[in-house]
Amino acid sequence: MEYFVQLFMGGLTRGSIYALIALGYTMVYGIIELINFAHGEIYMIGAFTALIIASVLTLHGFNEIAIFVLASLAAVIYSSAYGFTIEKIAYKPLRHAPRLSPLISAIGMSIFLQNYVLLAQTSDFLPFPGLIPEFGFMKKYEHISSSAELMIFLTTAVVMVILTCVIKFTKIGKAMRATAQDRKMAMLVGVDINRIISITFIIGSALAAVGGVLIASHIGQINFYIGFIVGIKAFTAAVLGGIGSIPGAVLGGFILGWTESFATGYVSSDYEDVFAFALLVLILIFRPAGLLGKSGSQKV
Amino acid sequence: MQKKSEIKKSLLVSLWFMFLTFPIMVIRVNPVEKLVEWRWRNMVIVGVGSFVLSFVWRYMLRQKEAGLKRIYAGGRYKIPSIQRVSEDRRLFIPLLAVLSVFVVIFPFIFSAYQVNIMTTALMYVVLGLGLNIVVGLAGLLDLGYVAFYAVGAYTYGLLNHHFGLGFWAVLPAGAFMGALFGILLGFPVLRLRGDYLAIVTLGFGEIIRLVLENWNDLSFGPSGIANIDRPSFFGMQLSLQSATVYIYFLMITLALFTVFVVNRLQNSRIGRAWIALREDEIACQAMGIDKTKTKLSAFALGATWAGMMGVFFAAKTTFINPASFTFLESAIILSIVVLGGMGSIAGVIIGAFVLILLPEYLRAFSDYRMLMFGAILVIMMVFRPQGIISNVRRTYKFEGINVPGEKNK
Amino acid sequence: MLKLVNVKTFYGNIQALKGVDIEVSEGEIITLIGSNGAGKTTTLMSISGITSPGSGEIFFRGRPIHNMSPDKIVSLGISQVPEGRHIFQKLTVMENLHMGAFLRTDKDSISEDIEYVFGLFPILTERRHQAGGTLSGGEQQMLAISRALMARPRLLLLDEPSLGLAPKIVKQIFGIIRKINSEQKTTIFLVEQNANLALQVAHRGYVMENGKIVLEDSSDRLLSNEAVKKAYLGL
Amino acid sequence: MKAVMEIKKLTVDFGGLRAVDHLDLEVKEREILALIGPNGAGKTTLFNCITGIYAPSEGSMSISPPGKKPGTINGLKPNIVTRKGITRTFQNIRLFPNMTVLENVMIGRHCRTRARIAGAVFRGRATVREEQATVEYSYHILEKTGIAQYVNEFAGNLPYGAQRLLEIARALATEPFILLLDEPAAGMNPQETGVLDDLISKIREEEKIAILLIEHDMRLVMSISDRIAVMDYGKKIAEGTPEEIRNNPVVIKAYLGEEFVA
Amino acid sequence: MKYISGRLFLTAAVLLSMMITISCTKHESGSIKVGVAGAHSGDLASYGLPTVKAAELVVKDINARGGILGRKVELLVEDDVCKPEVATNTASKLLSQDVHVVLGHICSGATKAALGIYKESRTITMSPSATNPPLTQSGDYPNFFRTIASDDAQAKLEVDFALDILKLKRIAVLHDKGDYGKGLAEFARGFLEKSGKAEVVLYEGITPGAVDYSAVVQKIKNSGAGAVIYGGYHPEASKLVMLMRKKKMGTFFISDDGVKDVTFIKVAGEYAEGVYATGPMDVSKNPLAIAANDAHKKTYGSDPGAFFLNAYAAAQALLNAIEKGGSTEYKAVSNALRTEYVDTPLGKIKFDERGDAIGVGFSMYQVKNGEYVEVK
Repeated sequence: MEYFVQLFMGGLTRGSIYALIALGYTMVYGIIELINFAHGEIYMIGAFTALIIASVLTLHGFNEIAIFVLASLAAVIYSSAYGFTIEKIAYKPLRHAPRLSPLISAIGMSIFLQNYVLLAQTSDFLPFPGLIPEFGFMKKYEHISSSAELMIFLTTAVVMVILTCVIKFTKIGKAMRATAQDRKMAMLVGVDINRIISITFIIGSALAAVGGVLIASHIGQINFYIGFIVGIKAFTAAVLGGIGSIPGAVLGGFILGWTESFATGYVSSDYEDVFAFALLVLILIFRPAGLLGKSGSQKV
Repeated sequence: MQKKSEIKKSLLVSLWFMFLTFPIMVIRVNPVEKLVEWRWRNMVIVGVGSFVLSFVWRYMLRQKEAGLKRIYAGGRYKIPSIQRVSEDRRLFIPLLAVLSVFVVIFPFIFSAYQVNIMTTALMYVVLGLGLNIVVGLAGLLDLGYVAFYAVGAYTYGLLNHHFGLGFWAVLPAGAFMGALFGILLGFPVLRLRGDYLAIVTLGFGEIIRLVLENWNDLSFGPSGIANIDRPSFFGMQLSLQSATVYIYFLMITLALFTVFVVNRLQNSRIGRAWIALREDEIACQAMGIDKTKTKLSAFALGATWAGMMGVFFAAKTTFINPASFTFLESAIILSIVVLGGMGSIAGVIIGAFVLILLPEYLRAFSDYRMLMFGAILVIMMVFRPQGIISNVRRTYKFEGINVPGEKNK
Repeated sequence: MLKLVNVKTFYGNIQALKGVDIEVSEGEIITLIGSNGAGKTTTLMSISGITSPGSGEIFFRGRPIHNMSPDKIVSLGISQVPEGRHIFQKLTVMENLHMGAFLRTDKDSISEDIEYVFGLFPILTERRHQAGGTLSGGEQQMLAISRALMARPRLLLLDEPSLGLAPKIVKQIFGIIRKINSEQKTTIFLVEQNANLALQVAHRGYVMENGKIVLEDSSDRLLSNEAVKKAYLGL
Repeated sequence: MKAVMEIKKLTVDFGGLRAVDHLDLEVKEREILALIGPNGAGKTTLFNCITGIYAPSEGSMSISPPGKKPGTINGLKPNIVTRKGITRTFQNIRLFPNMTVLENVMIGRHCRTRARIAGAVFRGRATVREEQATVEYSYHILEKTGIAQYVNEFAGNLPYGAQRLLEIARALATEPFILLLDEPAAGMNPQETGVLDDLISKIREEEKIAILLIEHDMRLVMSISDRIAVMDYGKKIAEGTPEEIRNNPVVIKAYLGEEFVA
Repeated sequence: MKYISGRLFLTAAVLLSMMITISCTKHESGSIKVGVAGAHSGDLASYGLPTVKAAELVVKDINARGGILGRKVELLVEDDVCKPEVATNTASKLLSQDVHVVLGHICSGATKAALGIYKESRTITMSPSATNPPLTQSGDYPNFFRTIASDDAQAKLEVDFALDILKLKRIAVLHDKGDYGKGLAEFARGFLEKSGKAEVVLYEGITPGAVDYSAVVQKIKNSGAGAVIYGGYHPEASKLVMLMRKKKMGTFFISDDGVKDVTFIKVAGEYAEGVYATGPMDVSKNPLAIAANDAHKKTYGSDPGAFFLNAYAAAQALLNAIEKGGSTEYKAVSNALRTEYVDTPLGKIKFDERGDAIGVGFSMYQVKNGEYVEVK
């Protein structure tokens, strides 16, 4: 039983990260129907920025809390800035292009960003400082879950709630939903859709940065390639939950996290990724719109 | 006035990029050694570079828009030069002759290395043409194409390793295995819509690679299969030098064969159905086209070519392991199709040559190779999304009831 | 109030508008009739800034608007009810109405206006918490008009409000259009297939063929024009 | 006259929504039957159901093509339904815009031809002959529908009215015995509608097929239909000759409105 | 074929002229050409570049002394990004430039792919880092030599250490699914099973780049293993170790020379304490090694990277063999390699029949106070 709980908690941590990144995919897909392949790279850049800022601050003798806050802040700001810029360069000029073009552009962007960081920084793994503080009360439960794991889950939960509220109740959120459903009509009621799309990218990227900082300080090292696999997994999670659906992305993230965790724990980690992808294929075959996606009957 | 605002715009862009690239480009940290390196020079480079590039970028965007407007104003598309040339026999035949001569003497005037590179490029031509059936003609985005390539390669690798079967015996088997996997994987997923199909094929591609990596008993795992036989020449094993030339000509033949088949296919009943399916699925079904079967045929046919090239790949490198069949490989093949111009045979050929040969010859910039590769993809999509050669599909020109205009002889 | 001067718009590789001149005065209902593909919808989309005109000028109350973004144009007081209604399917009726008032910040008068449109279309009151997509065709058209009114437009562009509706509902909607014009003094630019109906409510009419205005006159005279009768009224 | 298609108690549900509700309908040989009713009444859903795009939740649809064995079309895939001889046009034109007019019609011939991959590659005698026949047949149909002058144009570049006609031509190429037309006159001016009117009558006469028609243009409906069925909220509320329908109080209340009587 | 036309031809013409210019850059004959192949760009460059530097240092020395056999030595450096399919092109490019011997390749997979080509042109190839056992043990490649011991030797050492020194009964074997790591793990499992002294309670691959390894770590904990034998490189190893220690697991961690790297200690920090790793025998006292390291520092301003000394030794061995053999002929060189001892930073070495260096082996190290210290 304890083993089960341990695996469950591990899956929760992993799932939280997938969920945070999947949100970016799902929001962008919802609004411009684009698989933003470069999203994983945003996550990586967030982690790198946090590492760089944290290292500089450490040298200048800041205290730990200040480093954690400032580094995370920098990660969020820079990731958002990258997300914003990428959209302007690689996707905006392609608004009216055939569907495949922005996807190729996104793949290109992903490759570009990986190599940009590789060349500007290094190909080696860099140790990432454990920015997440240890909680005293967690000592008792250490055999089940660590402070960092708890922190990751809590942050994800809080971010989720905030995001849901933003989408549901604010004007921006309403405009985002309207743009997602009918872009032309949104323009006709006065929504500046370029701004809304930019905001979507910024929010999605900020979430990815949060994910990047959390998981990097939990795992303790990063390199330029960490975004790729995680990106694909997070995308899988988004599709699993029903792409375009915010709760879907979260659910998809957790399901994927648990699948991998339990598959590793009870079967074998050899086929960890195979399980993840097999799950994706199965879901799509039997529920093509994902778990929470609505399979809107095709209009004829 | 205009100039001033342009300069201001570029200045803003330049400032923005200096800000954006600041942590990654300027600071290099080495947390291991607790070192921080400040590279302010990079900031200057980024600033100046983005200032200049932003002019170029806007100029090109304007050019593109102007180009579009010209087309609209003219009311018709400019006939691409390629089509004009291919229709003008006086120009076309000599060109073809020169090209053929060049192709034939190529391996005798250049080093084995050049021949090798050319063979590789030709392999990608064929892979591109195969994927073009799936993506360009039938409009199915396949991100796991490399899986079928792997299937072909392992078919040969394993049959050769265990039973000593030769290249020629396995070539059809590889093609068959490709088709078989295409059907097996295609059957359940082809009813999915565009992006979902893309992601599922990506998943399948990864699954195949992961299975090859982990199932040691079958595939020898990550250490791969070595010492695979090269193609034999009427039962003789050739020396390395002549084998290179031999493989080159083999590849030329295969490429010609592929061009021939794809060309015939796209101007046939089946090809029409693929194109129609890409345009409108519902209307297609209402016109009596079996969606699943037609899609499956495209998918399986594409896979057949990948399987065949897999066999060829194994025979050429004589060593295979799962690392050769990653997603990046699929992305490269897809890029060839898109860069060249989806649905266009000539485009795919040129796309393959550009994407495979250029990086090979730009080895001096090897560090920047992948960076450029990524940038090229983005830039192409932004400024010339129809590819180098836009699809100049030959349409049926009806010229009268007694001379049915099927002029593709 | 609204003036189109030699507007040319390209759509895909087809020139949809080949030099259109239209003038609308304050408080009028004008209609633009013509067969499908003549360029009527493109005219409205050019006014709203969705498709930018290739050349020519559009003025609204003296200001050039042909290079403005759609949201700017809405904020100046031009609302459009597009062809096919384009209700936000997953948003509720209330949310749809709030989207109509997207650029407004005056909370109190927004709720006043909601009451007003509920007064125009009482059926919407019952449906207020239903998702837009579950409404019937006629109700959606009512919602679409209400949504456009929520922006308090000076100029309301209506694209084929009768499309696909039962003759009964069409009559009701045209009644409301007249009412909006007389009560709110909203200028109305109506694009219609159903020329007969359109000319009955409008003060003036334009006839469009192949991207050009071929005829312009008062509604009465258009109704009795032989050419119009033959081509558009089917008499 | 004998019925070529019989629909009994047909019901289609979408989630909680009942789009078609226990509908009975009979299409007789060589008749023009019009289906009218307000938007959302389930007319197009009925078409989608007949042509196999949606599966009915309940009820049966059977056909008895002239000269062939009768049978059911319940749950058949769209392409099979077409092969059995029921074909359609779409409310919002669904041509293949980047294919030529001729190619569009040739797609309609797909289900009546048989060349396969091998045939396409080797291009044997039979294949070449079949292609030739396809081209000729398609051109013939274009002539019949009066749009042969566009033969080499891209379908997307055609004027609107011609696109509508091309859809009909493409449908005819599949050699149907029932042709379903979904608002063929939508967006046409009275002149074009007149042409369409003639064409529909001509098709019925020359091709000897039944036509089931959804249309809002009452003038067209009243002038060419043999019978009219009226749908509202998924149910058939009336059926009869144009004269009967025009004066049916239920129809007037639900659809036509008082004014129409006058 | 009608489709091929104008622009294609133009492209072809441009390419043709490009190739002519490139193929014209032939080197003047007379010099001894040593090909250096390996990953010099991309993510594995850090394994390949030190070899280039080692070769440059050795050649600089030798040319300064007037070359060998009266001929200058020239280096031809080619990148294979560690990909088999690229490696074959790299190999044929080197051969078309008439190299006499090749130093490389770096990765086992690329080496295997390239060897097929070198073998047929009878070109001696010596890798400083390809540890895959069949490269030498299969006997397929008589032209192949290496200055690093093969994986099975490491695995044997690890297993013996766990069984005999630590006296463990339950052992978990993990790998990173890679060529190197998985190969090693396979050997380790084989040796463990053959010994019958301990049970392999877990045998699994982990996925490099995965977000989190806690599931695997829990599994290790749950299996009750006394030690983990890990085949793979240091990034994943440090993640595993850190997670294990954070979860208060005292399980021994025994790994290979992919982990015996200072970066591992620096990354894992305090968590690295007590980790065992096999690595090449300690040569830090060897004066030649000290000299080589100093030369690197002097020339490039930094500490040498992975496989630097192996590469240095390989370069010396190759050139020494040419000198002793008196020619660049295949027979002469391979004979000299097998018979003549040469003094290198790795010690006095020559090569056995299969091509493995005699006198090159592994020792066990343990992290103590932030440093790898040889055990015993």
